[in-house]
Formats: sequence, structure tokens, C-alpha cells
Amino acid sequence: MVSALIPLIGLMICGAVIALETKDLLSGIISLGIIGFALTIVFLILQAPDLAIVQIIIETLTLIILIAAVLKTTRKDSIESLKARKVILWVAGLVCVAAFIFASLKAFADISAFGSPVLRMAEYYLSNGVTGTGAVNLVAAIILDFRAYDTLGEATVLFTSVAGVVTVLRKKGRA
Amino acid sequence: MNVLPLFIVIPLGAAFLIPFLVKMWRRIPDLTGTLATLSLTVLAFCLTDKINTARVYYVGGWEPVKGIPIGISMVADGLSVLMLIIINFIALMVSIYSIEYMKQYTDKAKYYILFLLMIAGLNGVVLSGDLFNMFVFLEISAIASYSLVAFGIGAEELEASFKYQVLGGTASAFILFAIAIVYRITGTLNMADVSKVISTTGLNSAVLFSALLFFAGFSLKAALVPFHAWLPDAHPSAPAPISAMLSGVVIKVLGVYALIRVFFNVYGIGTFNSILSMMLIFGLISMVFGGILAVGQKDLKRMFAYSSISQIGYIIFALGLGTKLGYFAAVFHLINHAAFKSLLFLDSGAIVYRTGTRDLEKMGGLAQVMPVTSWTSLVGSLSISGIPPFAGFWSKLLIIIAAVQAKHFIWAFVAILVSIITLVYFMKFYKMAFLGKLNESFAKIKEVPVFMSLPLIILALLGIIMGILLLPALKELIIQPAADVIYSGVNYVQTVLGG
Amino acid sequence: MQGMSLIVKKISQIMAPSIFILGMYVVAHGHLTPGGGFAGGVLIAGCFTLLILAYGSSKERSLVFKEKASLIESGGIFLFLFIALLGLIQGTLFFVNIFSRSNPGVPGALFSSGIIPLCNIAIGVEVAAALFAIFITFAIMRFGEKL
Amino acid sequence: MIEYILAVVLFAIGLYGVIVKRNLIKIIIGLMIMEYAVNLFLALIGYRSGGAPPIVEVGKNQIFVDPLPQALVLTAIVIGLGTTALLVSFAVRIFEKYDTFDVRKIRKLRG
Repeated sequence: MVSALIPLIGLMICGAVIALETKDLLSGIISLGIIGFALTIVFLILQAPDLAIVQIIIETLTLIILIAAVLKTTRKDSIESLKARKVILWVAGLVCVAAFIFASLKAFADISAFGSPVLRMAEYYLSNGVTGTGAVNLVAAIILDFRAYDTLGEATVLFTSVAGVVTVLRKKGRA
Repeated sequence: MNVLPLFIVIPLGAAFLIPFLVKMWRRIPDLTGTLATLSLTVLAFCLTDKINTARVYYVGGWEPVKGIPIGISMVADGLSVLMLIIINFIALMVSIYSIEYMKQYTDKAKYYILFLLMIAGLNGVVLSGDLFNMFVFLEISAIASYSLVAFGIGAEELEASFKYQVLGGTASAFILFAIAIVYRITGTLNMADVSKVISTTGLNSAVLFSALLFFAGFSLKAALVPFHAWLPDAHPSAPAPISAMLSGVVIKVLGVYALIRVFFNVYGIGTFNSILSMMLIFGLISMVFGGILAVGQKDLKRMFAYSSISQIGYIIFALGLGTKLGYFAAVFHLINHAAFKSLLFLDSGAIVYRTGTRDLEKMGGLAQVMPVTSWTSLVGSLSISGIPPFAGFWSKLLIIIAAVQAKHFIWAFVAILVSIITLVYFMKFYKMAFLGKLNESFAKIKEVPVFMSLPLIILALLGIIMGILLLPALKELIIQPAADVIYSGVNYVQTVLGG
Repeated sequence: MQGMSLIVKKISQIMAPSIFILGMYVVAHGHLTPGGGFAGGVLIAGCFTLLILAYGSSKERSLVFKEKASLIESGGIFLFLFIALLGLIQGTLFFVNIFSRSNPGVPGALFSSGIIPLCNIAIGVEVAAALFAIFITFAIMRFGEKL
Repeated sequence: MIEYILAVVLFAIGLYGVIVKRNLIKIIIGLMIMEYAVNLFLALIGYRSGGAPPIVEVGKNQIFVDPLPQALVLTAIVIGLGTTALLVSFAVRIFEKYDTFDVRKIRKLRG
């Protein structure tokens, strides 16, 4: 199963490149969907069914919002003209990206191989999670008991962004 | 009873209740906002008792098992308490000021909801003892401030806020990536525990990579040059009280505080020793660039925004000196800048409220019609540019002395030069806005209403008192404990986890 | 917003209740199976979104929906905060799982693990209302006629 | 190891999009790609070879994958949704004012 990871992530990378480089915004957003849905499968392979469920629904919803926004506005990407400034930007972007990947190559040589995580906090969750909280789903035990404070923050983020969306899309800003 | 959770619960509870209560009486948002920030300020001052010991609060009662923290902890040590006092006091001032000022905008209830959520986020960041929890609260305050910047939904505000969001979102992605790598290396998220594990592994390239990601992320949030592009747009476009919050508090909490916490207390300057020189260089660049760019500005609030970049540069520079005096000066300058930059932004709001323009060239002679605004602006300007006997003078002097002590003579000289530049542009601001001939169209304007002038007067008085009388008391009470936290570095582990 | 064709209406009429019940199931069994307040809440929001898309809604009604959704959202998250405060009220700590200490229940049973199912319900309400509010706000927005 | 590097490549592509692209929707797509990459990375670091999903069957002794990164990803996904919704609402509002998503035609965003 795990051997399917690399092609899947490869697919996600292809999706990312297409999403950024296509000239039609709608195609770009649908290619973004490739990444999101491939990520769902990756989560399933990585034994994270909770994440897969949340990811697939939220991906759908995000795509609905994005597609609705694009259909109501325009599908055309901005026309890129080849100017000196743009070339500089392009080179700068590529240098950034290359430096980033190079740095990570060096960094990841130092951490233990894929598939053997460092368990320090998690050890307690795995051994005592059920007796400590009573929930057999350990992810639920973590997000709503051990780290419930984070979840309060997360729900607040959602509340904040809804308040923000309603604020930004209101009729009139100034009295 | 331990009060730490109340710093989160009060603003959140108030924000969640406003939608229900606003139907009953339209004044409810003003009242809730002010009462909530008032009670938070009182609570923050209560914490100064026993400030030298770190209070640790294990949320949900999940105390460490065999020395390994398993839940989320809230930690209030000297630095956190200092930041709490700044956040909640400035928030109280801003909240009173908003009662009148925000009448220009529609939907005040939403404004107070977002404002309280921002306060909750900032308090959460400062109190958190857990890296991921800090990230979550950082996102709350960031998202609230994105929406608050665009509260007027004019074209300019929307663009500024979009830019802010893109750079802020990038910063958040960097920070989350760094947290993921830290978790991969250490297997824990509690800051003290991370510090403990990292001190045993030492600096390998994975740790270095995560440190660099953290540095990039927090520098974006703190708007250090060259990561400053969003600040000169976002801070001026926001409503004046929010500009005061952003410049006075938000960049300090999300940027400077987080940098201090992660690099001094978690990684430790012993592990990652090039951090000090990086801070020196970035601080110096921000100081000089911010100062030079501020001089040329015609837009009042934009000038203040560049000035914020310059002053944050001073703080980071002083931290980068790596001496005890440097830390003390940095903390002191942080308080001063919070008080005076919010004072100045509130003043700019008062001017805009009455004249309707931010263009300095269209102003002039306002001292005749707006005496309170004029005097408080003078206090703020003189203090920030470092004129004795105001508090700003002492903090800048300390920074320069610290630089000289650390044998950075050239850089101390640069700091003096920038201080002169600061004086130049603040005098330019004062002269263009308040002195000279009064523009005829402004002849009939009056001083701002009492709810707006009250915070101005309080902040200005605070500046005078802080400089002359309170300094020794203030030093013992809050500044020294905060500086000690920075100086003690990775001893944070012992203060939090014990042993 | 206008509705869609008869076929779409009929199908969503059949689908919507089952999506709703699935959402409720996912919320209620969050501590036993994958899912929980977030996933279930999004499903419930999806059910209402489907109905609005299929049947359409006049602007006035959408505004009423928006108001209601915002209120329910605040109620849900306030409930969550209140559950967190129960520990403080009882005299222990913030976010203590008070029921699991006194009455743990059998792990694996529906009524077990203290406040976790309650939190899931509160979050489910909040998330469902929040996402529905986002959707309806976007739906009301039209170009040309300024909001 | 190679999985981690690919996640970083995905992150870098998103970063490239944010830096280079001149269209509001494309910039949003870039940010979202970065979010996906971080979520992917977090999920990858929690995987344990041969581990089962972290749902305990009482009385059975199993090896589980690390549940903590999964909890973090859950939080990160919802935060990502919040930021994306807010960004889209801003982009739509800006389009209403300028009739374009092109950064170069929008005053403040230039440069």
C-alpha cells in the first residue's frame, strides 16, 4: 500500500503545476481538486480515516466556493507579458524554490526514516488513551480531551472567518 | 483560583454573546467590549504579584507523566505578564476610543466581535506553552486582524488586507511547517520539552532548517525589512483604533514575542548562536530603511507605519546584542513603543475623524482648533524620537549604551543617526499638521468627543509619568522580570517543568 | 437564487434527509468511529446547501437564513466554551473531562468518554451553521446590483 | 525520505505560485497548495510501518500510527478552510471594484 504513496504525491505535484500554469482559472481550480482528492487517498493509505473524511468533505466545499466565485466573475487568467521585470521575478522565484528544496534535502538526512516516528507525547496516548478518556477513537480523544484547548481555538478560527466573510461581504462599509 | 484561563474565556465569551445581546440594546457591543477589556486589564495587573515565578496551568488537568508533558500547558512568566499588560491595557484604550470613532462605520457589533477575538488570540499566544497551540491562537488573531483592516470595505482597504493576508498566510505556512519538523525531531510540542530534547541532540541540520523556517515566518509577522511589504499598506488602511492595535500590539506579539520565545527560550542562543548576529543585521536594516522611508511620506498614517518598522528594528537590534542590558532596553523600548505608537495612531485617527484627510499637505494649524490632539501628539512624537525626559529617551539611550558596551561602536552610531532621522520626520509631522496657517475649510472643526480624547490623555500622561516618576518602580515591577526571562534562556525548561 | 430542474429537485428531496441523518450519525459516533463534530457538521451544512441549490431561495429568505445561521453558530460555539468551563465551575481545571472521571462508561459504548460526545455535538452545530452561513453569504452576493 | 522531499517540493511549488503569479485566484491557489503540502507532511511524519488506524478495539493488542499529527492536521485543515473562505471573499470584493483579478491593474497590490 505504502508504495502507492510516491506516485500519488507525484500526481499531486503534477496537479499543482497544472493548477498554477493553466490559462483558464476554472481548469486551475479543478486541477487543485486533483491535489485535494489525491490527498484524501494519501490519508487513507497513511491510516488516517478521520482525516480522509474531513478532507474529502472540506475539499468539496472549498471547490464549490472557489468555482462559484470564478463563475460569478471571470475565468480568464491575467495575460503574462514577457518583460524584464517578470523575468527577474521568475528567476527569483525559482532560486527561492531551489534553495528551499536543497536546504530540506540536507535537513532530512538527519531525521529518522519514513515510517518510524519519534513517540514522546504520543506514547501516553497510545498506551493510556482509552483508559484515560474512555474514547476508543484516539484522534477524538486527543482533539477533544488531551488537546481540547486547541480545538476550542480551531472552532474559534472558523467563527472568526465567518464573521470576517460576513463583514467583508456586507452592503456598505461606512455609515 | 488560577486566573490564567480567564484571559481566553472572557474575550471569547463576550464575543460569542454579542450576537444574542445586540438585539436587546444597541449599546451592548460598546459596553461588552469595554467591560471585557477592563476586567482583563485588572486581571493582568493582578498577575504582577509573584511575577518572578512562572505559573504553569495544565489545561484539562493533564499533568506531565514521567516528566513528559502530555496535554497543553499555559505558562505565565515575567515576559508573558508584561505582554498581557501591554495587550489588555492598549485594548482597553482602543475599546473606549472606538465607541465614538467606529460610528463612522456600519455594523459596530461585528467590529467588537472581531476585536475581542483578536484580543483572545493575542492573549492565547502570549500564555501558550505549546508550539501548536501558539500557532492556533496566532491564526485567530491574524484572521481577525485581516478582517478588521478591511472593515471599511473600500477599495484601498481591501487591497491592503489582501496583501496582508497573502504574506500572513505564507508566514503561517512556514511556521506550521517548522512546527511539523520540530515534532518530527523531538516527538513533542510542549516548548519546554522541545527545548529539553533539542539540548540533548544539539544543532543538526534538521533543527537548523526548522529554526530558519521559524525565523522567516515570525519576521514576516514582525515586518522586518525585507519582509515588510505588507505593513505600510495594512496599517494605514485600517480604522485608526485598529492601526493602533496592529502597530502597538499585534506585530510585537506575533513577531517579537514569538521570536523571543522560540529562539531564546526554546532553541536557546547557545544552540543556535548565529541567531544573535541575524537579529542584529535584520534589526539594523529595518531601523535604517524604516526611518529613511518615513521621512519622504506625505500620508500621515503611512509615515507612522514606516516609523513602526524602524522602531521594531530598534527592539530586534537590542535583542541581538545579547547582553543583559540589551534585553532590558529591548523590553523597555517595546513598552514605550506600544504606548506611544498607539497614542500617535489614535491621534491620527482624531485628525482624520475631524478633517477627513490623511494628507499632511492639506493640514496645518490644527493646534488652534484641536488642542488636546495637538498636545498629546507632541508628547508622543517627542517621546518616540527620544527627547528627554520622556520615556522614549531612556529606552533609546539604554539601547545605545548597550551597543557601546557590546563594542558595536559603528552600530551605536547608526542607532543615534536613526534617532535623529526619527526626530526629523516627527517634527515634520508636527509642523505640517499642527503649526502654520489654519486651512479655511477646517476653521469650524472642534476637538474630538470626550470618549476619544480620554484615551489620548491617559496614554500621554502615562508617557510623562513613566519617564519621570515611575521608572524605578516600573523597572522592578515588570520590566526586569521580563528581561530576566529572556536572559535566563533555556532555563525556561527548569522554570516550567521543574527539576 | 433560482432553483434547478424537476429531476434535481426530486433527487435532492430524497438525498437530503439521508445526508442529514448520516451527518447526525457521524457527529454522535465521533468518539467511536472516524469522523466527529467537524466532519458531521460539514455534512449537515452540505444537506442544507443542497436543498438551497436545488430549490432556490429568494433574497429576503436568504437574508433570514443568514441571520439564523449566524445566531445558531454563536450558540454552538458558546455551548462548547460552556462545556469547557464546566470544569472551572465544578472547582477543578479548565477543560477537565468531568464526566469521564465520575462516570466513565464502557469504552466503545455510545454513552461513554464523558464530555467528548457533548463537545462533538456543540462543534457539529457550530460547524454546520458556520459553513451554511459562508455559503449563503456568497449566494446572496451578486454583481451589478451592489450588495 | 523521498516522501518528505516530495512534500517539500509541493510546498515549494505553492511558494513559487505565491511569489510569481500575478492573479488573485492563482495566488490563492498557491497558498492552498502550501497548506496541502504542510498537511501532507504532518500526516507523513505520523506514519508507522505496519501501524493500524488509531481506533482501539478493546482487548486487542495492536501497533497504531501516531495519532497526534492526525489531530494537528484536523485542526490545520479547518484553519485552511477559514483562511481560504476569507481570501476568496476578498478576491470577489476586489473584482467588484476593479473588474479584474490582475494584480498589476490593482493600485496597492502592484509591486
